[in-house]
Amino acid sequence: MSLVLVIAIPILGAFLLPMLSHRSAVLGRLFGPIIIAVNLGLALSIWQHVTLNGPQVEWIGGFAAPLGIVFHVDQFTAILLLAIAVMTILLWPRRMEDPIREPVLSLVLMGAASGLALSSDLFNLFVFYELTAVASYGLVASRATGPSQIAAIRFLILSAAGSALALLGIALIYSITGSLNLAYLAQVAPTLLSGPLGMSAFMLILIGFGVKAELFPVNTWVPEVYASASSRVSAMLSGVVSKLAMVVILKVLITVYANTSASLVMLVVGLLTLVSGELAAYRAKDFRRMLAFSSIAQLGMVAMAFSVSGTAGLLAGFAIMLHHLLAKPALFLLAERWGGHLDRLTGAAYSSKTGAILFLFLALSLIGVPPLPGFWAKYLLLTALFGHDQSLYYFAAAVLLITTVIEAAYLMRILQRLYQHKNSTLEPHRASELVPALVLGGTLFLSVLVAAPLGAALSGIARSSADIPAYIQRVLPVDVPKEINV
Amino acid sequence: MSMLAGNLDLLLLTALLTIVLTYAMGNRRVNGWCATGLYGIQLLFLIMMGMQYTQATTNLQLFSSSLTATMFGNHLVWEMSGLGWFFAVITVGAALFSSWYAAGAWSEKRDGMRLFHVAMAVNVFSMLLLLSSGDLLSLFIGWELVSWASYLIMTQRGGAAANAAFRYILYATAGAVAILAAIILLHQKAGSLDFETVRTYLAQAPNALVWVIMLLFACGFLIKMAAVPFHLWQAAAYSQTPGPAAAFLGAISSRMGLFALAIVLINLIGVARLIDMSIPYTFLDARTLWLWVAAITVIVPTFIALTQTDARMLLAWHGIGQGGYMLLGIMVASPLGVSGGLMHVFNHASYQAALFLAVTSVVYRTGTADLDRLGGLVTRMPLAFTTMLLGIIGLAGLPPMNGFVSKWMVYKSLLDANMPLLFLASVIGTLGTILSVYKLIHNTFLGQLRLEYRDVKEVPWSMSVPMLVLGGIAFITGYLPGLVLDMAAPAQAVLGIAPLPHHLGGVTAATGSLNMIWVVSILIVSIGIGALIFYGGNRTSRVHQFDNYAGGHFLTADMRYHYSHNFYAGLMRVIGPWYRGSVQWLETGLVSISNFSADLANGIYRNAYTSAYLLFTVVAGLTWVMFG
Amino acid sequence: MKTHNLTSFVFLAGLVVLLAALLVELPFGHGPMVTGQGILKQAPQTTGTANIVTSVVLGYRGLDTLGELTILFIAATAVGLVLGKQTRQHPIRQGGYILRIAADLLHPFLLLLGVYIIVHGHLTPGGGFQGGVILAIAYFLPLLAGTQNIIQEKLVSILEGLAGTAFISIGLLSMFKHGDFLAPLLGQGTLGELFSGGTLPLLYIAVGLKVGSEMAGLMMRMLQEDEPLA
Amino acid sequence: MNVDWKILLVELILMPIVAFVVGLLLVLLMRKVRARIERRVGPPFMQPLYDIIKLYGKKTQISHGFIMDLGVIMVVGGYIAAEVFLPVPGMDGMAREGDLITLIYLMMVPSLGLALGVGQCANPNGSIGIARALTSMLAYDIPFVIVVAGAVILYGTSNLTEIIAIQQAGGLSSWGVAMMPLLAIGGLISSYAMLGKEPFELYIAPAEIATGPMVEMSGKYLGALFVMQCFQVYAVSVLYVTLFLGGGENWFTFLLKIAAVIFVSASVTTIFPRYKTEDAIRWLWKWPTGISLLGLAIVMAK
Amino acid sequence: MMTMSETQIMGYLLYSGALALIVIGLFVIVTRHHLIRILLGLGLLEAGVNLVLLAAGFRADAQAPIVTELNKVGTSMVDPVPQALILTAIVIGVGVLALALAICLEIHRKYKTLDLRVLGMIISGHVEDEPSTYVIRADQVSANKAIVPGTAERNV
Repeated sequence: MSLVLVIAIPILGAFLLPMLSHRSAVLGRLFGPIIIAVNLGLALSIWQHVTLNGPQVEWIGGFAAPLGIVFHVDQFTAILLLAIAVMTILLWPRRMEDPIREPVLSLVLMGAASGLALSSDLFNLFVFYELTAVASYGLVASRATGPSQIAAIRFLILSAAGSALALLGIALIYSITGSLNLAYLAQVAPTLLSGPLGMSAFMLILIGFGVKAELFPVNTWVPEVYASASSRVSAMLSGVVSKLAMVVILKVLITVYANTSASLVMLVVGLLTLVSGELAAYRAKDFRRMLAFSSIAQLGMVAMAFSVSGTAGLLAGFAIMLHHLLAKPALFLLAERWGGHLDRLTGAAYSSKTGAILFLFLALSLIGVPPLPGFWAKYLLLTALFGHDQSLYYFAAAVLLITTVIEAAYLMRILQRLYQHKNSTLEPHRASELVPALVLGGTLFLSVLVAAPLGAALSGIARSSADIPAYIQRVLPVDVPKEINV
Repeated sequence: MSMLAGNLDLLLLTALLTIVLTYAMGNRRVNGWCATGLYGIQLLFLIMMGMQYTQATTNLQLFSSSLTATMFGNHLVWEMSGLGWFFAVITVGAALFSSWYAAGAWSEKRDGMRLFHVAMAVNVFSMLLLLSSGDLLSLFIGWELVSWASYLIMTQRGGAAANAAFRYILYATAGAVAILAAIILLHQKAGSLDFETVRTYLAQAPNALVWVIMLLFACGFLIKMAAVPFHLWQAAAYSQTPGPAAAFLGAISSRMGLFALAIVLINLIGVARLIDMSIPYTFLDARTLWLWVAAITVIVPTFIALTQTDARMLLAWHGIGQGGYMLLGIMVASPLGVSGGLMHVFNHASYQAALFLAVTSVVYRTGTADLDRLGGLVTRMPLAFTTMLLGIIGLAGLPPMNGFVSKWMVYKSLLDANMPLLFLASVIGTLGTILSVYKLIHNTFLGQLRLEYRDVKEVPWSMSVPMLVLGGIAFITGYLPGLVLDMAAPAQAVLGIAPLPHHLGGVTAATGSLNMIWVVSILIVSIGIGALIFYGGNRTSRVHQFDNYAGGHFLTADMRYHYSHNFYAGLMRVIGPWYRGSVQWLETGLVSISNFSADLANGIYRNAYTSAYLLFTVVAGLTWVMFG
Repeated sequence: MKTHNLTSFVFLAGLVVLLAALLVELPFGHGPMVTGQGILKQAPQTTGTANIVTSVVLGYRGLDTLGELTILFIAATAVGLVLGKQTRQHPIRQGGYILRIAADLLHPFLLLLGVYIIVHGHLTPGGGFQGGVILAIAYFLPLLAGTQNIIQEKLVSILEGLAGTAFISIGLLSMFKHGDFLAPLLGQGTLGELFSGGTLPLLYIAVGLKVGSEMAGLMMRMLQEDEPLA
Repeated sequence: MNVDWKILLVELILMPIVAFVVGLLLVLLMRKVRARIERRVGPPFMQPLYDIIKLYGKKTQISHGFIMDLGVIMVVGGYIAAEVFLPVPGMDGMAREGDLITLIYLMMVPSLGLALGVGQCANPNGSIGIARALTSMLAYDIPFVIVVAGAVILYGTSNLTEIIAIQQAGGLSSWGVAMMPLLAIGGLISSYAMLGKEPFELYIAPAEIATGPMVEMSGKYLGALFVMQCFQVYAVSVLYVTLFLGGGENWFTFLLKIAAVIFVSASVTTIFPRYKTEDAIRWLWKWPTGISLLGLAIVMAK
Repeated sequence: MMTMSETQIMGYLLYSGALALIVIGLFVIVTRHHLIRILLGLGLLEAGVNLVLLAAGFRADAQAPIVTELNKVGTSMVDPVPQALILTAIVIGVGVLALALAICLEIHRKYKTLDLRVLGMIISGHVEDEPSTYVIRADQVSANKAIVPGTAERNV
């Protein structure tokens, strides 16, 4: 079972789909879901394989690392693959303006996202990142309204400039070390990359990939895009793509830049992101913008979590990621009918009861009310931050707690409006939005019931992911000489 | 029977079942009766537990439930101690009477009864969960559940109630995060969150750390108790809910804060430690700090209540003030004081619920609780009047009601501990209470009967019986305070305080004792004698309620001469200026700061030159990593 | 706006200093080429292409190539999606006589050149990308010159689909035969000859067709806009 | 509790009667003193009793409803109850079962009763009077409570019999007035206010009855209030004697002491004008409170 | 073959060129308002970065990585990897640029302007959004004047 299939099959599908739908529209309509189903099956088998016999490594084309491109999959990556496939099928557009091109973009997005999760080669990551980026520009612009296209172009400019800088960082790393393989870089990092040169390379990469990871201050595209793009696209971007950009940063961070100054950078960036996101959401006048800002804040929390070295940080980060991965897309799906100014929401609860109750549940979980999963995520993050015996980390924890109050403020204000008085102008949610949202919310709810084993499993996953020496051993079985003299 | 006795699982399951059933029954009338019955069953289970204390040799017996979990290395257990049991009895009792009252005529032609009963059941369940928490993490979980459950019950009427509840939930969240911070700090330092470990750790922890943890915990719990300076939210939130719910909330809800605070301050940190944690540059120590917080919480809300013109608001404010007495008694930490504080929880629950129900009855008939628009109802609603009379005597802490006993114990413990100023503060609170409760009953039931209420009738029995029973409880426990003191004994043992020597009639102490059996009997007899003397005189002739003169001038019924508005004008002229020093500025300041910074953040995100950020960040970041 | 420009200037100046400080640090000309040396040692034996860059592009980093092909593909798709259906065919302005004739004359030569560059991609500089672009131009030039439009949208879409499919299916084929995606197949032959390098030339042909069709499609869709940009 | 039931019963019956009789005498004394200062003859010996009997015997007794009756019943009954908690020479009564604090709170029951009764008869002047009365209760109780706290802390007990015992054991030097003179002064002043003597008489306002609490009180209602006055004068003076003047060794000294207390208060208050309620509050919260706090500080320092 | 000093000089040339491209590109991106110009700036930026990447693979006295009769296997060649990377990077740039231009076309059809400030005002809600109702006069766009919502008048 090769890992590449997870990427190759969606792309192949994307290539074939236009021809097929020229043949017969029905086949074309069915083709996308079939491909996703196949991918889902692949992801499942990979996951099972990994859980049974540990993390796996694959050399693309059989070229031994560090010469070729290497894929590496551990349990967390496998879960990401599953999540990508599931989200794609859940957010698969029912009725679309263009029955050929949108599915193509979605398929490519799925493949590229899987590539981001799997690859452990710096430039290959960059390629898949760009692939994700282009696909998402297309999806954002696919909604033929003016604002969505303006948002798309602003997003494109920011993101393209950012990825150019990231490429600059990669170029720096390559010219210092002469390799792109993360495992190899991890080996040589202490000697070669710990200096200002290496650190500035990290900075450039962080900023470049931070654009899609919604890190402050290069995340100004977020509210515009999520407010103007179709809510499925927003859900996909905030739910999956941002996480994967964060995963890329995480890979670079924990393998190559496992030093204090880098994690300090992460902490500060995450803190700024969190605060700016929550505050902006507190004054947002528009439901979708509010959701966008809150997702910014969540990613800030993830960054803060990853700034804590070791298993604790990873565990917290994974927990927040997965929670947000489930919660935010559901909220965006609800936002399909609830967009626009907040005042439109007054009394919406009486027009769609289920939506309101789902919103309540998700909001409580986001605020972190025990025993909902969101609470455990925040709990883990706080534990990680408090565990780090430094004043700045204590400060970060304090800020996180304070922003929780702000979060409660704006989410509860929405709830107040929802239940205010009975005459509402909004039309109720359609099943096509409500069902996936309910699936996500239901998953979240079930995770409450199995919280204890879930937590244990997650900490095991984090422990395995945090074990870098083992990772290096897997990727580079033969120890490559650090310097090849010419 | 034996397997039933003291089975916590059974209790919790019944509480859960109550939620389910009340939801299933929806808006039917029977819903209320069913809920009442279920509360009765829960009370029965609790009483069975109580039986075990009478048989058990030790008062420290725990009723453990099979509900446990292990999250990220800390083991959550739920087990009910004597303290939790004492509060649980009060909780379920309050719920019983509230839903009994609500089940009757009150719920006719009133929608949203499902929401009402479900909210009540959720509250009871979460409170029971909190009260049976066996470690700090389960305590926090229960705590949050209680907060959100109270939000549910507060917000159900919508409109102003929803706004008040919104304010409450913000306060509650702030408190919750403080508690969470403290808990996680403890978890990091002590390694575990079960009470024993934490206690042993805190015993040898440095003072500064204990201060931080204590302050964080106290902020959270005091917010729930609405202690000064966190008192702004409570009155509105409680008084806006439907009457019976207000009775329930006012009776027990904010006592959860007291419960948790007692566990943390007395049980985990310990009074001895509090006393030797002195505040630098002052001659105060931690315990004195909390005592004074309690004393101020007695005075300030009471005198705010004095100025209220809405009966429910007035009662709610008094509820806050009475919480101060409980905290005072518990922080004195002498056997007498702690028993007094705990007993006051019970007593307050009894008469406060009775008062709220009486006011609700008035609202049910007249449609208003505005103290400026009522009056003279005593002849129309004698039972409600009786309830309110019993209630206010208890609230004011005068004999023969139970409020007097617990307050007496608090005063006495303060005097025994040589704290005359705190004693003075608490008595000032009582005096203020007397003034304002007289205003309450005078403006509602005495004086001129307004014409539009001429043919108001007494509330139906289904409503008047529960409130009368509550008043009766308030009287009986005043007559035989030993009953409550027996219940409080296990709780006191859990807090590690020596048992208080008491008997059915009260306490016997070297420095002055109280025997309510005698006091009340004497009072009754002498009032009887007073009656004899009175009726021994020449027979009286009743004049009609509308047949009134003032200064020899006949007052027609349609004109307004009931002296109700601004009742204590003279007093207000003196102390009015002191009301300015409220802590409103704290809240408004915080809100405006967050608004300002939020606008700032929005401005950042609305900037047209987004790519400039990229440049700035790159330069700043490179500078940092290269030169920083 | 003035202030904005001013601050930008200041920061840019800072950036200049910082980047200069970084770049002079770099080991120019004698950096550790860990991967490069390894590949230079292995490539002739493993892939059998004389142009080692080709073996990197299609072998060692074949996945990147697949990625970029896909980027081109979805860029074209997205362009179609954005510009939508409403772009109508408008009469192309007729170019001058010489121009048209020249375009028609150049067309076959360009095709030939493109094909040559593509098929020799594993021996000489150049390859699928470069050749593909030339192919695209071969079709685009007449369009610019204003002779009749000889690019059929249908053909383009089918061609791009087929080419991409071919690339991936070669990869999959090698996976099923050899176990690894995009592993070299069909023995390498002798170094430096036309029929050498295993599957790489085939891959390059696929790449060439793909790039050509994508570029042609892109330009065509762009051209269908009539209004000049303000 | 091993008490001799007969003796206890006798005491319980006797103490209120004694209180009533002595109270009558004290009221008489007050009126006499006042009359003498005002160069009048003053009432005859039995006058207070006659007043009460006359009022009870009046023909027209206007009642505004049951609560009004209940109010005056509470007024009288509350004081009867209070009396048995005040130890007098030879008779401890209930003093062991309820201490000083209990007594003070028992003495608040009658004021509540009065308030209820007056409130029931819907006369705005009455209500205003009650507002005045409660306000000034707040005013004078604060210094009084300080005094009580000081006394309890000084004697280390709140049991009245023991307080008396302690003082009598130590002789003159250990009397409250010697041990805590400032508190004694504070207590004296607040006891005037408690009795509604000048300058704190506004809330009873006997001079212009039509605007006070008693506006609707005619006949036996007013009589009950007279009875209350007797009890009140007795209770306050005995309490003062108990706290500061060593209680009564025997009936002679006991009566002497309480007479002295009343004499002093009567003679001093006569020369004062009347305060408005606000001024009364301000004054009471300034001087007696300050003095008592000072005394309290001294007591605490000991 | 090339001496060390020449290598130095060449390196400085390469890097200064790359630096210039990067900075100019960023300058255009940051300070210009016209979308097309910004895209051009983007191109410059990418070119500069590619140059840095290219320079990374350079070796003094080495051949192009092509095996011919002249230079057999084993003779020192320059690093082939960066060249492959640059190839990829360029193609990616092309794709992004194409998509960007398409979006620009669409925006221009809707709003008759490509001025980022106006578009920014439209999207951030300062001007309520109704497509194809904004006429921005050419002089306003060309001259770097801020465009306040009022001047974006409707044409009916």
